[in-house]
Amino acid sequence: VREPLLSEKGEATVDVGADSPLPDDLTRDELTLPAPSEPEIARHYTRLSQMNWAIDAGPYPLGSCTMKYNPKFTEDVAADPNAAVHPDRSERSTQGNLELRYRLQEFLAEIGGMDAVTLQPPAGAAGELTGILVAKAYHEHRGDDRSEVVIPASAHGTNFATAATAGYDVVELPSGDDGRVDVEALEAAVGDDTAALMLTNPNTVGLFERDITEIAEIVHDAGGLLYYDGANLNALLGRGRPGDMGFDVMHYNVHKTFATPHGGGGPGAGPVGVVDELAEFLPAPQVRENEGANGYERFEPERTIGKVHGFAGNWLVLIKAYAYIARLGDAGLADAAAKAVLNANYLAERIDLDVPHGPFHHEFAATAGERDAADVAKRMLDFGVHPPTTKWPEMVPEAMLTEPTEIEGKSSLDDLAEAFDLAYADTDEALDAAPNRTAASRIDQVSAARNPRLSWRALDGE
Amino acid sequence: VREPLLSEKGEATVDVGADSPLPDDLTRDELTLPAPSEPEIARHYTRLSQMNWAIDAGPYPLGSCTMKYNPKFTEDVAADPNAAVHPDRSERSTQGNLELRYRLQEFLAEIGGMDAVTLQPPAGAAGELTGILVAKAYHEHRGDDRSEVVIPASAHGTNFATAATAGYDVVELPSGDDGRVDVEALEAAVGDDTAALMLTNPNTVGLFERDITEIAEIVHDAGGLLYYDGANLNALLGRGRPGDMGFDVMHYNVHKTFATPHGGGGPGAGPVGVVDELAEFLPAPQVRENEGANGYERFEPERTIGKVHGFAGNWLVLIKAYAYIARLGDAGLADAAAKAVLNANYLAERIDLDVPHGPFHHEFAATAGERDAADVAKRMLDFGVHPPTTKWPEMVPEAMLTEPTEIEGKSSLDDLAEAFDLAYADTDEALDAAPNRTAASRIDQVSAARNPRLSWRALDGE
Amino acid sequence: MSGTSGTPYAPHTDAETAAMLEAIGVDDEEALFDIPDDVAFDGEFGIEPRTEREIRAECSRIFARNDDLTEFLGRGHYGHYVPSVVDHLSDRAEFLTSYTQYQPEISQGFLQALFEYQSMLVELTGLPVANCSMYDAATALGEAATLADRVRSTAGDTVLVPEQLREGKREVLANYCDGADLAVEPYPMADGNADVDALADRVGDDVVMVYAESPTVRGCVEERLGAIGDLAADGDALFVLGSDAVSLAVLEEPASVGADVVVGEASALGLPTADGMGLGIFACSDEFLRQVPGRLVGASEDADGDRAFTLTLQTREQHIRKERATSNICTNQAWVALRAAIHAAALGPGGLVDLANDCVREAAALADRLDGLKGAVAPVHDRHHVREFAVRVDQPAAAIAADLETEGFAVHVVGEHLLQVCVTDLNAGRADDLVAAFEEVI
Amino acid sequence: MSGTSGTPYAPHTDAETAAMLEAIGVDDEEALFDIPDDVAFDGEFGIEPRTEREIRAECSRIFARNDDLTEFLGRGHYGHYVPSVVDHLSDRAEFLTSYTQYQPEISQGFLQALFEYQSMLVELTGLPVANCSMYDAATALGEAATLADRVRSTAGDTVLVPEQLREGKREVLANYCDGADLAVEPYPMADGNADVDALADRVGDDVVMVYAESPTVRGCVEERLGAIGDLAADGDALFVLGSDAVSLAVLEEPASVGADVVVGEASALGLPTADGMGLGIFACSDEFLRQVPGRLVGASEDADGDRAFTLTLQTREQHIRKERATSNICTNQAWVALRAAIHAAALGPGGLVDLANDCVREAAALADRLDGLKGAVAPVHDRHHVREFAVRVDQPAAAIAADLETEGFAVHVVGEHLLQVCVTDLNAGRADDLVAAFEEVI
Repeated sequence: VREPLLSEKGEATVDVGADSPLPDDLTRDELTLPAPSEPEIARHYTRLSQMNWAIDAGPYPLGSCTMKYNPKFTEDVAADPNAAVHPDRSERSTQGNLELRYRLQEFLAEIGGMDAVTLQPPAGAAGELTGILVAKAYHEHRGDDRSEVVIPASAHGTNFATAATAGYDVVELPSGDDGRVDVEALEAAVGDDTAALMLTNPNTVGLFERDITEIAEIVHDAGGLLYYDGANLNALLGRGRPGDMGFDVMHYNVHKTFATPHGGGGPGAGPVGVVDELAEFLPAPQVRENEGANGYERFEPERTIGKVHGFAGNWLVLIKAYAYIARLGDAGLADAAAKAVLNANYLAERIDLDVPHGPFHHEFAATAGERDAADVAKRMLDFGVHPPTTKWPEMVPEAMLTEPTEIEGKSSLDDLAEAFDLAYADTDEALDAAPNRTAASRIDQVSAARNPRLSWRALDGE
Repeated sequence: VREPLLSEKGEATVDVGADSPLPDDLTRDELTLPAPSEPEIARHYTRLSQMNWAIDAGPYPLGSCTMKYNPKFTEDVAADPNAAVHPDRSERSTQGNLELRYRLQEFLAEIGGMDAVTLQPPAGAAGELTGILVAKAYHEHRGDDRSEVVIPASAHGTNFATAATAGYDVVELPSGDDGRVDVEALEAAVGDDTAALMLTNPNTVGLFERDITEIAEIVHDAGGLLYYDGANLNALLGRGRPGDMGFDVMHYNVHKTFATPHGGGGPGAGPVGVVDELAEFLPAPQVRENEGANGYERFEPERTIGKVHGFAGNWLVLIKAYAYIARLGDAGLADAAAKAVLNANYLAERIDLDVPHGPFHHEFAATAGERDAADVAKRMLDFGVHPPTTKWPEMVPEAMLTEPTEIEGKSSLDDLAEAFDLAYADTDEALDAAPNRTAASRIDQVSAARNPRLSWRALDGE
Repeated sequence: MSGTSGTPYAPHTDAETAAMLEAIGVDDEEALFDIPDDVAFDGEFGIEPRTEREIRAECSRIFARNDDLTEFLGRGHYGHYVPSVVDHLSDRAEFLTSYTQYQPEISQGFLQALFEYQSMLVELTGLPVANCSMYDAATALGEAATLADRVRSTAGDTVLVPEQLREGKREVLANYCDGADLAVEPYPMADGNADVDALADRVGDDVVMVYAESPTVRGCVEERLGAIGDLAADGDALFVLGSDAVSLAVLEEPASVGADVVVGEASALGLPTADGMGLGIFACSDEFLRQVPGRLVGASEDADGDRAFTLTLQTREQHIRKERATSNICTNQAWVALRAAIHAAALGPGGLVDLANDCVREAAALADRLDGLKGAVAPVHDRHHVREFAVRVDQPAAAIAADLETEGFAVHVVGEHLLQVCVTDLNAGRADDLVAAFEEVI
Repeated sequence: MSGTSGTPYAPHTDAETAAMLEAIGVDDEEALFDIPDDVAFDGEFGIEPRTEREIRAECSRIFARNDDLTEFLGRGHYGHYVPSVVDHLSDRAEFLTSYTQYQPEISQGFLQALFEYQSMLVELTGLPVANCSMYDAATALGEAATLADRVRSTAGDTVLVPEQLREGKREVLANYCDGADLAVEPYPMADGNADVDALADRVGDDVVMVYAESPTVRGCVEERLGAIGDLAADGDALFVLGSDAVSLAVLEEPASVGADVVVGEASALGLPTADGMGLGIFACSDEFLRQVPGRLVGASEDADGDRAFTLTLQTREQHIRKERATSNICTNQAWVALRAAIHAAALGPGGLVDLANDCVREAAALADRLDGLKGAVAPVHDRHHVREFAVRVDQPAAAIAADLETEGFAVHVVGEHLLQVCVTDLNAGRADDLVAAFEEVI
């Protein structure tokens, strides 16, 4: 079932200098690349696709990844040729794109309880960076020199990396025994140096931070800002808004909450919402309605941090997010959250593994106990499902962080539970040998890293 | 890997009378159908698709079926919303569709050496029926009462069935020892009752009917017409035209020669070309250029046989055929034929099986000799290819009628040859047990026919 | 892309071509052709090759020459909204670029999809057998007549059809009847429905088949299908009922009115307006199982005892039975059937019934509004209508239609003072504008 | 379709929901939420749900409010014809709806496709390491600066960039540099190229990175890349070169001029014009392998000894290394990279080189014609250009651009009397019309 590399199907080398209108000293000598015919290309990528899991193939219960179904019609909306304009076009000539951007800003502000939204960040992590840079600009504008960002230990790795990228020192906050923020520890950690606390709510084991009001007070009293990581927003839709909980800045993960396709790694989009006080620092340009002949105009927030993407973000993704939100409306969004929480709770109920922390919402961290969570996951592959996220967050030993999302039905969850239980109860030998019903058997990750071969040129002679 | 039936995923029953604006006595009581959600639908059909061979999966060397690559861009051309008009629109308001139809008529007439072409028949067999009805009308118009159609034994089954559908008696012509038409036998068979001879050229084992000029004379001298079955036209493109060989009427299989997708059984399109003398009998409406304000108009041939399709044929398919022909042009069409013939000859050279008849063109009938051709074919499935057409035509014992088409490259043909040889040389046990690497193992066709279960309702209680 | 000036869809490099020629033992491809000089073609077609981008641009320009009209057209070819999921799934290459399922072991996906399509038609018709597609309603009707000829061959040679019948459909039927030596004869209608009394007088020994439609070509629900079925049964004639996949969701179940065969359009599901491209329904009672034209998918088991699907009863078909086949059909509309099934699945029974009921409501509402205009009477027939209805106008119908076209609307002209208007979910939003335009031009 | 008024994308029937609630042991879904009352939301967003058809129509209307202009726009975002095969294959659900390849055993397809993408970038840059995507050229440049900071941290804090640089790109770079405490400083240019002498004077101990572009933002081929590379090397600064995937097919190979890192846009392949959406290139020398930001796919073996692919060197990444990661990037542009790879495969090296050469020829030809107009000088810089070039106009540039827009064309305004025009295979067919329009409005 191995599919040859494109290069193995036949390369061609072109003499570049020969036909070029450029002088020889400004051109390369030759270029070697595969030269397949269209039928070969079609077969190559069709076969590759057949060796790949996807949400359209079955459940994808990766905790904290919110892999839900991507409605097909959103692809058609995004493929509208009229939407395919260059970002340097005049306002006057691109009123359509500006209108859709404005509408999406408004949707997101409403859903998050925020006052202003930028659509520019091209992914969640880019949104985090944008949000933290906005917070930094806010403090700097106030002449307030702060050097630290406080982050719970259970937070996404991106939070830590983002804070560092923005130039902050990271203060890691250990989890409380109940899996939530330890308010006393937080009080101890927060102070004059605190630029922000970054928080996911529900957190990465699905628990709502019940003390959020107190947490917000602690941070705000210290002069810090409260950052909301939108990764788990799907659990809250219609039932809670970060803005109402005291968060000052947040990002939205549109491929999670708003069902845009993840594309095997991206593109995503990471819009950022802020409260009024921070709006003047948002990236430029923003879009607003105006009174003139054009209905919509771009503007530069007064103290903008400048741009966080070369142009205007991942436009095609934003269109799909708009279409999804419009499709569901208030009732649909609230129902999505309800069903996501229902599904997580039902699945947790059905499996034999323990779930140490609760009550959880859209996801839960089961523990594989004495078994190796990664091995259990590999064995689950043999039962025809995608396993959950493993060994994270660390507060749960041998964690299997599971988020079925709202799109699975009861029978699908029952099948998933069966795969969990079969793998969990299987022999050590079976776990070691897993997977063995997949396109590839267990892949050696260690040697891949020890002897990196990152291109077909690196494989030459093998 | 079995995918449940849609009905097994959950049906719903709707009380129809309740909400209908129609009176009760004009409505059904209830309707029961599956009621899946969109994610379930997406997964169902995605999984089903993954259990299906296709030209984009690999070689499909079904002799006489000409399964070639379907260029992706033709789908985009056919999806143009401006082309989606109702067939009852006025001429004036559908000049675009009429223009494309006219252009395609012209292309096809040129390629076949014909004088007039109708695009109306929705498939090859419908084209055959149209052609034979045109021939019948021609004879009837001349007051010439003819009752027989002569067909070589090796011809496609559709030829026989078509002649019968048109009300003709079939005279079957045995093949000559060399696999071609036996001219003496033909002379004996043809006479005053002969309405037409239906011929494929090259024939179904890929042999060109060298005596075509003599054959045409015999038929014409007897007052009959010569019908060309276009199934094998791919072998002749740019090198021979039915019209130049004396054929009076022909059909084109656009999913064969012009690479429109076969769609797992259809839709196809079976345009029919005729010489001048027969043009007045073609189905209505035809399209022609005119001198007036509209560039194109519909017209009714003077002695039209009427319609052979409720409207105007399989429009979306015709668009794709136009796009394909335009993409290739003269040189590309001729090259397609050349590479198709090259591939067939190379593959025949590479395999261990005998090929009794030659020189062949785009396809050849290998013989499995002492082996059962159908079993060899099943075993080939295990080697990751689609096998050829088996046990047909009958003039070759245990025939494996093979047509790789031009789209396979040398390495693909080498792989195909290897699958042939491995299967052919395998043990009886292996052949009996084949296939065993496929989604389903050998399927019991006899019990399927003996105990027909043709709907999920028929499976209830199983 | 191939470096040669040949087809871009052959992968041969020059070196590979040379190696292959050498293996065969010839100097060039020309040597492989065995075509006598006197019939060889050495001319040119005169077709210039273009790039795919050029062809897309060219065809886009050509199709843009179609006027942008809002169509209120039907009469057998219907536009309903087709959900995106239908395109995305049916366009999967494993479906679109596959062949007929002669090797069922690697064709289970399409076979199951077709089995499910058949099953849906069984539910909609109440008949136990549905094939997995004919070309369209007209050819399916023709095939029904040849079936009638085969199973009632001793009875006679007359096929009775409604007086009001789409002309194209009648012609197609006549072409099939031509070969079977059947005569097509219209029976009278009364106010848009069959004149059952007249039909009763006509049905006799020479009649092998009675055809009725509901909805009729003018959109009328046929109100006495049971009576027609009884007449046919009493006369030992086949009762063939024409309908479409959407209407069948709410109208009387064909099995319950005695239909022996159901034909019609399933393309009302799954296919957008496509210049007449269709999908023919063919369903029948068990009695005619071995006389069905076209392909049938059946359930079976594989060697492991698992459920599996396969084309079945192939001995009916042309590739085996040749001139004694039940039909000459080979390539059918399988992919369109797949699309119809996906569309039906996306609607579910509730959505499908709602769609059909809306077709009834919208037609009634629009007829009522047009009826309010001076110089127009609608509906012409005092019947229930599905989607469409006839409108009698004082002015010449052709002139009104031409004027409406200028206003951006297309309607049917079906008589000197008779128009026909079809309303579905696709154009219902423009019904106000159509009424306004009517008012303008009438 | 779900019968409830909830999301259409959850399959739960009411009965199933009830059974699940019972299994959990709660009465309703509400009971599963653990949100304190004082922060619970009981308001409304005010978003009315619509059907997919309504949304398609709504968005179609909205997008139709964009004027139909022929764009002669570039400056980092380029439109080339994308072959149909790119859409059809990349839209396959197994690619589009998959997640990051954390379970490589069931993700071999995408992993191989990304490995092939990396390999193509390796061929184009001559550098041995290419990651499998950044967001765009600007963020890739920012990441290059943070890499420079890490690997040259003792050297200083200055990043030198060309004076002529897209403003947005400079801002993005500045935002990345902000966190790394780096200062961005422009170096002078001479007639559209780097002023190498001035640069030589500036490069010193405080410089950690020298950035140059070829083509520059004004489309000029940078003629002394080797010299710039030498300067950077001599100053122990990282030489970062910006380009794009099409230009790289013909311009000097980055490795040959001493580039340590190549950044830029790969979206010139695979993506149509998309209001700025991009695909960032990031390639570098082996020396910086463990400092690369973003994802890398490597070859390995599976337990059967077969070649297999996997994400590798993940210890660089945020999900493992947290605040010591080489970047905070997580979601990237993998699917766009897939599209770029398919596009490159469809072109082959010959097609890609032809495309790049055409970009040079068309730009020269169009500049020449505009130069012939009274009141216009083009190209402003006496350099070779790829796709685009600056035009000096006597009249105010903004007024001319506005007039051109009225004529149906969009061009860049880059100075008071400076326009910029970009010509590719997509708009080259309209070059005559653009020249005519220029003549009209100039």
